Amino acid sequence: MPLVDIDLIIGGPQGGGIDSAAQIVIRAFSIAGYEAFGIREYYSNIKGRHSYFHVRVKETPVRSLRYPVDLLVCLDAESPFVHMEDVSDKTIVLYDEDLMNTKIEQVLTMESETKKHVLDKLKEGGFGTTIAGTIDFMKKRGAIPYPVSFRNLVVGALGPNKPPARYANTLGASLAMALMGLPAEFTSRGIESVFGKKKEVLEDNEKIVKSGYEFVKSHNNLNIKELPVREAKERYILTGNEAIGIGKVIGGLKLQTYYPITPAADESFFLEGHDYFEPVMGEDIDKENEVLKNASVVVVQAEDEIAAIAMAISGAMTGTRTATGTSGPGFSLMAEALGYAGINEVPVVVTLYQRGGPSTGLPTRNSQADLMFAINAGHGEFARIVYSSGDVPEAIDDAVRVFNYAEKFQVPVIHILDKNFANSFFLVDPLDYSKIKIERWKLSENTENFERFKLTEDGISPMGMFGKNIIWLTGDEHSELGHITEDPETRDAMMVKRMGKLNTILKEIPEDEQVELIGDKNADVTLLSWGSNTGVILSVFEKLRTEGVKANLVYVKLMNPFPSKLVSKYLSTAKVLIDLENNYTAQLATLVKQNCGIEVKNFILKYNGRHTTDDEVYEGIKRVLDKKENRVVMIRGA
Amino acid sequence: MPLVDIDLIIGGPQGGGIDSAAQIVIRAFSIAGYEAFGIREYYSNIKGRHSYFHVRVKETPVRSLRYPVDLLVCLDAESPFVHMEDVSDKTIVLYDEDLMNTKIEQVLTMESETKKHVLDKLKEGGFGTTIAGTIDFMKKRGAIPYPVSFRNLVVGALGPNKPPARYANTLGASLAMALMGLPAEFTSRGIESVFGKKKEVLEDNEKIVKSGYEFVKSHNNLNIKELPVREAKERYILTGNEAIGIGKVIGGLKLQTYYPITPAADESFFLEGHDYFEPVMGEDIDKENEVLKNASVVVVQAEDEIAAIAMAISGAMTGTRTATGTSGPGFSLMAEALGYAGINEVPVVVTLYQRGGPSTGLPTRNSQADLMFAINAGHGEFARIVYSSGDVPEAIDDAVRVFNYAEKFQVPVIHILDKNFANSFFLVDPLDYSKIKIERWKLSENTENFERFKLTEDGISPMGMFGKNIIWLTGDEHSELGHITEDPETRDAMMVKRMGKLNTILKEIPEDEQVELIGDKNADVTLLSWGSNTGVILSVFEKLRTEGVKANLVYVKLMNPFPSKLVSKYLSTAKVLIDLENNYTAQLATLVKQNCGIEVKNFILKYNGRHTTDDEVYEGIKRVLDKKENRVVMIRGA
Amino acid sequence: MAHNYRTDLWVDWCPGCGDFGILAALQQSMTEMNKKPEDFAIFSGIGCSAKTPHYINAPGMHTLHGRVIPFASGVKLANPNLTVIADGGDGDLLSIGAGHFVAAGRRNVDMTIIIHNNGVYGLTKGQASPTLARGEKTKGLQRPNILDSLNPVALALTVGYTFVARAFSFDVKNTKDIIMKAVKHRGTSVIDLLQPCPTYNDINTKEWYEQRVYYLDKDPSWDPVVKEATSEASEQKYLQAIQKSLEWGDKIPLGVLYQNDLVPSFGDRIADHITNYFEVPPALSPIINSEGQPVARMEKIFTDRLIKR
Amino acid sequence: MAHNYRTDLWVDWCPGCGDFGILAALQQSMTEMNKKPEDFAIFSGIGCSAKTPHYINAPGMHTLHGRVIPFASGVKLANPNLTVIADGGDGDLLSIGAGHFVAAGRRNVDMTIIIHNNGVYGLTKGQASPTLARGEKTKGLQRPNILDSLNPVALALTVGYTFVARAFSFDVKNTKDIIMKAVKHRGTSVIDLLQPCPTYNDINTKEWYEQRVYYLDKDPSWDPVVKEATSEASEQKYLQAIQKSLEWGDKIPLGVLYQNDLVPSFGDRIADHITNYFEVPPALSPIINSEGQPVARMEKIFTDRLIKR
Ligand SMILES: Cc1ncc(C[n+]2csc(CCOP(=O)(O)OP(=O)(O)O)c2C)c(N)n1
Ligand SMILES: Cc1ncc(C[n+]2csc(CCOP(=O)(O)OP(=O)(O)O)c2C)c(N)n1
Ligand code: SF4
Ligand code: SF4
Ligand SMILES: [Mg+2]
Ligand SMILES: [Mg+2]
Repeated sequence: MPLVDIDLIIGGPQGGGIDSAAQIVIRAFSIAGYEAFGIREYYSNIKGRHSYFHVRVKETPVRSLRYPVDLLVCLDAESPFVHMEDVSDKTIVLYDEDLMNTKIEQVLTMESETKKHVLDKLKEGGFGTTIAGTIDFMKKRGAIPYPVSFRNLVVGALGPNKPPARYANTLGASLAMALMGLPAEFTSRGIESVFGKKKEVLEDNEKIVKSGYEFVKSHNNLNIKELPVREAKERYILTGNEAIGIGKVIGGLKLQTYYPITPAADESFFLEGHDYFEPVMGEDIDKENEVLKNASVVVVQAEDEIAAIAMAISGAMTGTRTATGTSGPGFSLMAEALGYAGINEVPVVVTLYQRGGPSTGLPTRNSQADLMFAINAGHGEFARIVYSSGDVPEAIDDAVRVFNYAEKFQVPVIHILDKNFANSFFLVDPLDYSKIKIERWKLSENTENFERFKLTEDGISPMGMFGKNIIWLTGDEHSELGHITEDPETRDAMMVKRMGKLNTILKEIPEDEQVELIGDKNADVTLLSWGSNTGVILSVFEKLRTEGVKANLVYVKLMNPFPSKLVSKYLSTAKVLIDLENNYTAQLATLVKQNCGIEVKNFILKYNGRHTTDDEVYEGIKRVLDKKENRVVMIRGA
Repeated sequence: MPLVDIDLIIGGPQGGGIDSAAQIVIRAFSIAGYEAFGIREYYSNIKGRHSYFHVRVKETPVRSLRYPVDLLVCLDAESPFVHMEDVSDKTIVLYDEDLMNTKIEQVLTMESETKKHVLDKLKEGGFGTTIAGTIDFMKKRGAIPYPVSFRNLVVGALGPNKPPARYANTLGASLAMALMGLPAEFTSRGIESVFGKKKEVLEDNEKIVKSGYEFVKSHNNLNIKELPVREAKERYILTGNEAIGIGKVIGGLKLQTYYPITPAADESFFLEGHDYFEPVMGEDIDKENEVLKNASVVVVQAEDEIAAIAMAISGAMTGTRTATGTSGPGFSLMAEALGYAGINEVPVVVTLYQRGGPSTGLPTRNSQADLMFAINAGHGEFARIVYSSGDVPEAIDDAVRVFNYAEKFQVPVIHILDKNFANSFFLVDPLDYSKIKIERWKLSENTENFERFKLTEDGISPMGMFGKNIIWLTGDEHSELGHITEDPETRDAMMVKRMGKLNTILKEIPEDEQVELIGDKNADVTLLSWGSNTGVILSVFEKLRTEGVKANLVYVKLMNPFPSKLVSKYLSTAKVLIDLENNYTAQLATLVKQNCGIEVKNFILKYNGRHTTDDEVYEGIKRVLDKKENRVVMIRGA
Repeated sequence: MAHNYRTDLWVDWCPGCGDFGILAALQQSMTEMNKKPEDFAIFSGIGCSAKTPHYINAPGMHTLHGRVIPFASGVKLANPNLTVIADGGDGDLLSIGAGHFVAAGRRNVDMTIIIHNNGVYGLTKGQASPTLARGEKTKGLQRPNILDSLNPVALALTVGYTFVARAFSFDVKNTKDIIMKAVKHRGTSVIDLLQPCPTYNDINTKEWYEQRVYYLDKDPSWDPVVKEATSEASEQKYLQAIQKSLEWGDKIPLGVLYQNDLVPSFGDRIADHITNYFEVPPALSPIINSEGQPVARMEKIFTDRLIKR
Repeated sequence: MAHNYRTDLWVDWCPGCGDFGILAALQQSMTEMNKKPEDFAIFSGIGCSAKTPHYINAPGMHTLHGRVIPFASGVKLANPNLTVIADGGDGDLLSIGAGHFVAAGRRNVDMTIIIHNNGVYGLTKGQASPTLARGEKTKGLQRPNILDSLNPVALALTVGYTFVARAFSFDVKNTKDIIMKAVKHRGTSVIDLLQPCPTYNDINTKEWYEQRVYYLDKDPSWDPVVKEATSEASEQKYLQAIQKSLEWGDKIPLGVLYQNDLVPSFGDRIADHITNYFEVPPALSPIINSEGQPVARMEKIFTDRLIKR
């Protein structure tokens, strides 16, 4: 058992610096040599509604979270109400004692449906409907209340002229860290790492840290032990959005177009902040052309998603690596242009961050419900790749891969991700570039009548480019030259050429890039899953193993063309097969049935928009195995 | 064997009145008591490219076509080249002898790919590359050339001041009808039925008819027998587009929005021409409000398809029956709004006419390749109905049905059709209104806090309307009142409510409206198909029966939610199962596998955009049965 | 007491947001209009501003990003008896929705469009909206805005809106009056509603506007109303308004910039052909008779498709 | 012999179609520009006019209905060395594509947009396009057009196009000259190209135009060019052009209506920040070193995400 395995939630109002608080925690622990992982949950709102960060700290790599948490930091009046079920025995509940008597009705930011559900639970247990009542509720579950007067502490530290609310986040983080036993020095360095070295900020925060740690020292009824400092490495702290951005840049992205949308746009904002850089090149290129050192990424905010994908598509036809990023609503608008990329065999990458649907749905919440749509988006039939990534380290590689696929096979690629992934914080090691390969189309001679759509055995034609070849593209069916034709024989040949590429793709992409079988070959239970749930599932496998249950995971990455044979092979030996996804209809299982003819009979699903946690996956597997339930719906998360 | 069973093709330049020629033929035969059916094929072009009409005339109901044809009427220089393989023993080939020496290179309208293919065939057989060569080619196949000088005949009939080209179509039709043995009187009446009673037009055409008939009389080396006149009924001549328009109006359509697109827009143009009318009402309503007699359909050309569906959706929320019609590219643009209709449970009808894709594809050609897209269009998961119709009589009923479904279940309905259907001409009987029922939502009391999204057992809430109730709609997840909520429990309940309707739908729609099993229960071969191929398949069944092969058809109409049990039941006893569709990937078979777990192993597919004909379906079935081929691609059609 | 058109939801805009003033002005104008709540239909797109309908106790439709105009139009077409108001963000109406904004000028559906002009994309955290000037760097931007700004007033005038006004959200009273006028106008009216976003737009703030705005109708010679149905008359007022619309600097004019009541609304144009469109609009047409059968009859309507014997 | 930019395809427009003149003018202008065919990129949307690129022997992209502007922009962004010309129908650019038409004014990408203004949707058989006046009934319509027309010139001016001209397709020579000027302009230039459609538009015919068109530059006092980079200077020329754009009746002005070379193009704006954008544009940036490895390095670019020990 590891010495340290702490889950904490920091909750507070949107716009109240919850983000920074969590970053402080993660960075501080990283500097102290620990591993950490976190996810941000928030409303579609700019200021005031409840948001929270769920973070876990361990000595060993961590990429999942669990309930109940060990520490609940309540920076607002809503937190105790909405998180009161997230605690249990020994959870420390840090809250603002000045708010003790706040009634639930007074918490205006809370939605009436949530209020009703909380109220019902409080009343059912005979608790009061104030924060005090929730503390009682949590106490009954074994939690240890830890009241603090935020106001007093801030005023004590900074005097009466600084607004306490502005410091709630660093104070909360400091108190949390003190309660976890992290030496104050690391908290300070974490703060510096987040806010930089601006003098006034640093000074104020230093005082806050001090007052937080002193408070905990003087109110240490909890027997806190100082954590050992471990050997630290240089690490990057990256969200999923950022990992994709980085992977794209490394993979050669030169034109990114987007229209703002949550949770995709953070990637483009990140790129806008890092669009001008000096690449490192082989000596010869360096000498040849000094100016090339300053190549950059052009990031363009388009007027809408249709324009964004149109620009990316045509840009790609200049030989530029182009991409666009979006989420469900924007992706829906791209359906028509996707087909254009399909019929014109354009190597364009669309990064699709799934969020809660349908329609505007839950715009800031998680989902994996766009899979069938991604595979079928756009009228008519054309070859496309749909490729999934689940966590940050993998995503950097994959962002390079999808460009390679797009160009090698000359097809649009949809890189499908989800909000949990996008808003997760990971600590990652520096990259090993020797493992990263860039592969492009086979270059071809520029002939007189350049046949951009030459009929070939494997369906792949010479890549023609604007600025280089005389080519024509059209959304109409076309001849090898790219001119419109309605000739039936040519039509049939072109359909075979394009659709035939799906076989070429399955043949040429290495198997382990298509599907991974992770875990015991000879397992008692086999999970089928994709995307951001991998980390959680693998973490639960560790626990199952301690109980003598052997489990494995068929982790699918290539969603289209579907690796039917490989998946069939992996699934065929499953004793108990469970599909786990963040959607209602079990879309991956649908794909498996459609492609492999294998019917998955057990499901663990979640579609309330909140991140999946260890405890509920564990419980889900148990309910399938022990209680023979075949459809478990996970419902955790505030 | 029926006495009369004539297939003919009339080919000529787009804009040259091919349409009228075909209408004349169909109407003339109808007036003479015959049955007829036809399909129009044309390029995406306004004037000049080759178009043709394929028509069949019988004494018994007809809803399919076949090659080789009995009569080929060539109104332009391209026709002999592109249709030279459509003929065989005894086909009469009517052509313009003045063009005899036209070389294939001189036929500018012909696409170079087609030219190449024709040239190859002519050369291979050692034929010349002029029209004369094609005539030889056809003669070798047994065809009977019937040369005519169009110019001489027109000049002879109307004098030198009328442009011969303008009369080519009526002349061609007249000659054709004379050659088929239809008494001239009916040809004249057919012309009058098409062009109306404008004096000058009638007089000119009368002369043309006369000269045509006289020519045939004086060149009757063919031993033509006059056809018997049969008892005629009053019939409507309707295309698929028109049948849908009529069905919608009868079903209560009051607001149709559209953006022009082939082949959908003809429906809206037709409605624009019939938007102001006097409905017949029950006595009581009549008395109550005299003015109601003049209720009409508002047809609105929107700025794009997104606006079209947006207007239709919001219009539906006033309690109006609204619809929009489109084809692939427009439908792709509607994906986002469709999800909005889904989450808001809006009873809107989207009529989707499939055409050749992907992208702009073959804009005026047939396809059935949007099925998977229609089912999965729009991000996220929501309940929708996808319903298919295959021919005109059925379509009128179905257009009413889909409104009923939309309102009863409060879901968007995609009525999926195809170009062959849209551009087929059918003769149909007057309607029997006693068989047509209009069903709407259950009406509800207008209460203080009207819960538009009330959670109910069957998922169906009281219908709230603008102008009547205080309701809120939002694309966000919402409370029963319709306000935004991100409350996880409410989210889960709403997902269950909406998705649960799919079960309600399967339970409540009568089985025979979902799937039809047509033909011998105990068949040797079972076809699985949908849409406009039904007529062809059933016609082939007749032929197979004469050969002792018993066949049946599982004809699927409800595509989503998929009637898995029913289809499984029908398919489970199939001895040899063949899927027949107009697409590349066999989408219906994919659906069957995905939903029923039944793998179809034999396919007869067509994706060259041309209409499916008896001969190739027959051949396809034979190849599967006798040669054990499992993927037959049909390639007929110029 | 008169209906105050408030719902009991917490209004989740940032403190100091200009949207509060617009909401108040809307609610007050609705109260003053003295209609039943059911006579209204309030629409919005997606964005901070788009939450407006939920805060108004009248039928509301929070639609899709950029699509508020066609959604609003659809309801009006189906039921022209309703009073339709469409609230959109400046990103919503003038970027992703600009095509519909242009098309609406050609239709002249009788409804009111309110542009929540805050210069930014509020709900996606402060990117430049089409009304932000080039070279300006608001808080949320990584660097100065690279796109030129649109002039919503000039655009509306040019594409044919028949009523164009500007208001300032912190002046609730005058804003309310302008809304009332706009709603009263028969045809599409548009209000360029200056709406400070204190969270992301630190350039066009409340104070910034307060120092600049003035009301056109303070000058008695200002007359934005087209008096004759001639192209000369409308062009003269159009040019006057265009010229006024260029005034954006030390002084920013508010009030009605252009008004032409002489252009038939879309409903009127429909009624030219379907003469009883207003008496029996689509939403109120019976489609079913007492026996549950359709009232429309093929034989009466589609006679031209009948082949007589 | 100079490249004549013709392909050997049959041009499938109707006899007498105005598109022939536009094609000829384009081909001639390209020949006169004296570039290599590969230096061009010709774009179109969907419609009759959209077949243009196939008839030009230079790289071409026949895109989607309404999307010609973003497609054209994407190529120019990725490779600013190319000469980009975008042909669109009036339905394409001003109805379904109106949002992009508006946005293009804000970007000022260095390219030329040609509006094939024929008043109808040609390829879908003659429905009214946005430039057809209300009340007019062309051949293809069931009844008079119910929508007001857009003035493409005034619209382009108002949304910020920096070069706005009008030409008449049957005057190939002058049209060619105007195209050359438009292409030379650094920024987005737009030409309202009057293009009779003899098949569906029997109102705005060749003859109808011939009786009305005249060239602005025949009047030596006509000066559409903005001379100073001040808002007064550009506003004055803008107002002059707007006023001219209203002239549509007995007389229809042709030629350059507005030209402002002093507004930086989108490329220039990018280069403000990415200073070597023109020297090493996206399409010409190396992304791979001699060992097949990427040239971009995380440690150099994303330093702010590194947690130092
Ligand atoms: C199709 C689509 N694209 C993008 C988004 C994401 N989105 C939500 S709000 C918004 C912008 C809002 O800006 P604006 O319209 O100016 O409204 P404001 O928030 O400023 O009131 C965007 C782009 C979306 N919901 N749908
Ligand atoms: C998304 C989409 N909607 C509709 C169409 C059908 N369509 C093809 S051409 C056309 C109109 C063409 O009119 P215009 O742009 O004026 O070009 P013109 O034919 O007059 O040159 C339309 C609506 C389409 N191809 N794509
Ligand atoms: S972000 Fe701006 S527009 Fe949105 S609520 Fe806050 S202040 Fe208002
Ligand atoms: S329909 Fe009109 S625009 Fe199209 S090719 Fe014919 S004449 Fe030209
Ligand atoms: Mg805004
Ligand atoms: Mg046009």
